[in-house]
Amino acid sequence: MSDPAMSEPVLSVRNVEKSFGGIRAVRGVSFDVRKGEVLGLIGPNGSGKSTLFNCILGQLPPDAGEVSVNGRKVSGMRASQMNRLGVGRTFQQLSVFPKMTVLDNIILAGQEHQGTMLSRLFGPADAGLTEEAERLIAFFRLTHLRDELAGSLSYGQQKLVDAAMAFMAGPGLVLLDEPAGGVNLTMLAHFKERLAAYNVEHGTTFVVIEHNMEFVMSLCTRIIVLAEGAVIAEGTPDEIRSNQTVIDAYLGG
Amino acid sequence: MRGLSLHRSWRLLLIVALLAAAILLPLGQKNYFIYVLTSWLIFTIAAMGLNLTLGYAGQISLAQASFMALGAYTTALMTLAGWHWLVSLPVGLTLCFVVGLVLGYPALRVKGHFLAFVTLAFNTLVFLVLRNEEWLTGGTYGLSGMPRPEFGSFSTDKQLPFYYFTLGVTVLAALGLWAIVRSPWGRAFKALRENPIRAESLGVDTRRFTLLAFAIGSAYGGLAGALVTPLVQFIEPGSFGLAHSLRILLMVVVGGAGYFFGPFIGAAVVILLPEVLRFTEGYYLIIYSALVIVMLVFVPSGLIGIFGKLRARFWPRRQVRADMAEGARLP
Amino acid sequence: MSQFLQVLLSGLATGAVYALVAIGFTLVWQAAQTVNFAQGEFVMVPAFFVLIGMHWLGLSFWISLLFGLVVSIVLLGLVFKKLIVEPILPHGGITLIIATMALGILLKESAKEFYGAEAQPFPALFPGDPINLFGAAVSLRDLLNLGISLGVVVLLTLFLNRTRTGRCMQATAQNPGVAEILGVDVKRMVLYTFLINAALAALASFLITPVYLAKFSNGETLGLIAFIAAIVGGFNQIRGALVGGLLIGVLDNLTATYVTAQYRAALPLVLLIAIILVRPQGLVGTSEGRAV
Amino acid sequence: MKRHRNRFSVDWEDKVGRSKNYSGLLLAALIALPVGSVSAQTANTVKLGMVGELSGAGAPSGTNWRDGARLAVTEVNAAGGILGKKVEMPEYDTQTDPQVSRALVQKAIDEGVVAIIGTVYSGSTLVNMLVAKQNSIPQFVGSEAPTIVERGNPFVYRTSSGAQKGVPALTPYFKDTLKAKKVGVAWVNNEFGRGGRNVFIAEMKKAGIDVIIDVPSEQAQTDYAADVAKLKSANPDAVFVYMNQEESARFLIEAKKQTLPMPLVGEVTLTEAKVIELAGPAAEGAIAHVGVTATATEVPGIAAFAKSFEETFKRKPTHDAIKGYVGVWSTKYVMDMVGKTDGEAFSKKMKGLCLKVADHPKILLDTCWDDRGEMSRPSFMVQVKGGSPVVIGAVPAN
Repeated sequence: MSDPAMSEPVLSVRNVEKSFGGIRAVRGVSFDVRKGEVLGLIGPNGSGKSTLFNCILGQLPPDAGEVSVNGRKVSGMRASQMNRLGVGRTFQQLSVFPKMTVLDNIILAGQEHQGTMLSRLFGPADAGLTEEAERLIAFFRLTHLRDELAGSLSYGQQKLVDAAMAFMAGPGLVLLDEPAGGVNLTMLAHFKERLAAYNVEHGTTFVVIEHNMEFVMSLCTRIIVLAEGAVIAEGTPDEIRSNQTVIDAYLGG
Repeated sequence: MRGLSLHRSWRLLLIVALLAAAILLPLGQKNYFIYVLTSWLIFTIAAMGLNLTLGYAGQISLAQASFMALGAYTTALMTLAGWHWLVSLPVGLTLCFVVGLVLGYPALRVKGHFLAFVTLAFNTLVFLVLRNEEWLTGGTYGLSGMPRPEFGSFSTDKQLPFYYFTLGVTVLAALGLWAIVRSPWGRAFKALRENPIRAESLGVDTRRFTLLAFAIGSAYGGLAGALVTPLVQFIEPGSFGLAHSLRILLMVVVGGAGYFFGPFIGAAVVILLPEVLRFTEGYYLIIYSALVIVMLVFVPSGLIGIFGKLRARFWPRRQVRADMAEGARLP
Repeated sequence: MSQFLQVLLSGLATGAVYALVAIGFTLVWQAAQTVNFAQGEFVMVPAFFVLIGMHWLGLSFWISLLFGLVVSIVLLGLVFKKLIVEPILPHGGITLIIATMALGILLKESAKEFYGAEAQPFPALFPGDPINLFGAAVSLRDLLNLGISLGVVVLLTLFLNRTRTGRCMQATAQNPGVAEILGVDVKRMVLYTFLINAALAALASFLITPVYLAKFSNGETLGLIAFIAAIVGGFNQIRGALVGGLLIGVLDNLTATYVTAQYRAALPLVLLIAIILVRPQGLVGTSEGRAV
Repeated sequence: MKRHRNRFSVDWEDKVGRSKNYSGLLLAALIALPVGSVSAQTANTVKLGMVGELSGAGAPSGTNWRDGARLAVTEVNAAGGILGKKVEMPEYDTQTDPQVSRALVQKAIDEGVVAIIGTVYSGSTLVNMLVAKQNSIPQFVGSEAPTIVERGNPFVYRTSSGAQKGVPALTPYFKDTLKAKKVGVAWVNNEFGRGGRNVFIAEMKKAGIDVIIDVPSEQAQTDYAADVAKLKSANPDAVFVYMNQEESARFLIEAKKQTLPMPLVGEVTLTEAKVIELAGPAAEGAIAHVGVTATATEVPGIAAFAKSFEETFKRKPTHDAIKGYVGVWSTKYVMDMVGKTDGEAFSKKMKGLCLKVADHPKILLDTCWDDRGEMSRPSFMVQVKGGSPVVIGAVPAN
């Protein structure tokens, strides 16, 4: 892992404000994420982390402030453009293509980064991605399921496929939206271990939004805590664990 | 691996056998039979296009007959003006492609039944224009006397040569569609159908693929129309009304939406069923629609789906390979 | 002026019937996400039930009406929901759309096979004698059609807002999950909407058939127009269906009179496309709810 | 790489594979079909192919046409058949689809019919008559669009006068009886309505009568308020109404409601029994020119036909029923005269043929065909009085 302090920020959030009606969901949040970091974004229900997450994804235009990825403003950008900019993401709900095979799911996740529209029509059926996809499938230990329809997999396996798709295009930044939700404990340990390994092998930056404290604490290198739309704490997992403001926010909120 | 390639060669053999059957079948048959076979092929092409739009890309369209109309009228007007069919074809296809793109725009905003009604409205609008703009389309009397194409010494004037001509076009159209659905485009279309939001987040430009699904599907409709003109040698607006769009939709659904060979089977059933049920006299439409409802209740994936179910029951899809199942299997 | 008034009033009377059919659409959509492409046939068929009652069973006209209403509610409400909607809805919306299209063909062809292809006269519920209203001829029938449609909207709105069952139905329409938790019998509420839809279709059938005549193909345009009315007005509002129905009825007549008769059928379609693209929630609809 | 692609395409290939067995089944069905459908064309029967609109929008016309033809076949068989052989009449439903009708005429000919009885809708006839012509098979049609006999097809014959004959028969009525100076026309916008409307407008021009308002309406239209309101405010001396049955009835109902004051004059349909039944009192006073009408009961053949039709089918015959009836009987008479079922000979015989009721009673009225297949015979002016059509004048054959 490279030294986070040395490189340019991959993701930069500057004074982001967002209100719905009279409610200020996000109040002037700023932070940077550097290459290779695994940043956790946590907070009690209604703390504004989902709103902020959507601002980062370019889905919600902030009222003020801006979000940039690799120096480019993301507000109003379409999801496919974000993806081509090198941003992968996973979804809170199951988000695979159920009637396509696991291999097809993974190849799809990479094919739009290969060649042009025309070359994708006339070129090879797999856009030359089969081997790469198989490597990724093997990395998540799904090889035995390669030719199964994704919809026939278990919940946890589908979560792995979802994550593998997010990684397929070799993104610099991956946004994980509640990856631990609904996954059983054994699978979760495997999932966490694989994510951490991927981060180490490829130096990919992660931003994780998650409720499961243990998952966040053990996966992330840095954690930002939101409450009532503002950052109330920031630091390593150990620092956050002992932060009185955070404890109050969770117990009081 | 060995088993799979064995499957492949079997399939190839079957395709060749079917093609041979398609070539030999009409020999020595009467004109009506050949005519039915020809219209089966033509409707198969139209249904293939809708299968791309609906079956692969998940966008419902009730306007396929109106694209047949665009293709048919373009071909009719141009061949009547003395152009060769081969010249009129690209004009008709381009027109359908472009109009299909335009019709795709509403699909960017609305889905499902809303889209169904927009396309249905479009179909009816096309019908009204064809009927009312007499100076161009001949109005309710339609256009007649269109010549059948000649290719050197190969004249399609007789029923049998025209059938072979249509068969050739169908095979080319099927190959074209096969190339599309097995390419990364095909994967993107399926992704659009299965989960458009996820597809978009993986870099698939879903807007572009939605429009393309309509445009390509419409061009296939236009191709079918371009064949109707020389087959019937008479076209009028009523032949491209809403009922025909519904008929093509039923072909896709009955055959099996999203299956490559679905349209072939669906078109065969929709065209041949009246023949098979003829002994029931006036009741065949009743029986037919009841059968469709029953099928949708029990096998919504169409007739191919029935076969799939039977196959899964008697011949399991794939044995679990012990070597792979070990080790990586997660609890 | 009298021509304008004539066309306007006739349009309102016709539109009122569209509205009745459109309300049924709206209810079923809200409760079960079901768009019934056979809705037009649902309006065509009840008149034939009445004719069966009169001609085959030898019942008097008013008893036959009651017979027609009951049979409609059972077949087009209960049986439709249990035998078609319930098993097919899990397969997805498009599948259900196609199934209801097939149902439309089934009803249409059955009416034709069992009752003949020719139009049949249908006794009038109300006298059709014209009344002169500022130079426009209006029949009592027109006024009653209009009055009944308005009455149905008022009654339905009262029912949905003021009674316990009505509020349970609304809760079901808005969020079946929450309604279930709150102890609402969701299945029963959904069934009620199907029964109400069938009753409304039967009512519309009885009102229009004296003029439209009983014919197997009557549903073809009616279902489409009613759906357009529902969308134009707003799919998640009962009063939206009313506004849409009246608007289409009036605009259709105005177009035919003052703009073009050849393209009169085009106007509702163009209106539909425009509304869907510009204001999918409809003219009086709100953007919340499940319609969009 | 290649290996992977093989494996990758498994899912899709599966689908390809699944279709196979079904294709096989269908293939078997396809092969079996024509074999099954070639039924015994024994030497003892003559087959006539009834191709008609038994379903779809044209079903009201087509089913009447068929029933008229069925009645005629029963009678013909009772009278010894055609050329002494029993008549069979297989029926083919076009679903009111011209393309299907074309295929079915082909099919009927493949199955050995010696004449085609049908179709009624002009749109269909225009397409399928090409097939009958190619095969030299005589064809009696119920269509009235002018273009049908203008295409130089020697095998197509009408069973009623075309619009270009029937509508002009009305001109003296407008000009001399009604003494109209300005008229209106309300017509249904399909190939039937447009044909009649075009002839009417041309005729009025010739007669020096102004057509001041021209109102097209949709097939299956239900609300005629706008149509009638437009006619009312234009206030012509008379209105020519050219629509199908239910449309005519709905129009009459609305016309009565808005008290349209001028005479409403139609061709054939407007005073048909069905229209009167549907429109009720609103049909009172409507006038029409009728080629041959089931209500012209002073003609003995027509009275007998109407009676046995009602006995057989429990309803009143329509104009289309008479046409189907005449079509079958004409076929019998002409074939018996020719002495064989040959189409070319039939066609030669039909040119300028006149059949007199005295010799051929079931032709109902003295009838002639010209060399294009157009027919002419005496006709009537009819008005609805007291709930039933009454003949108010006879029009000689033109």
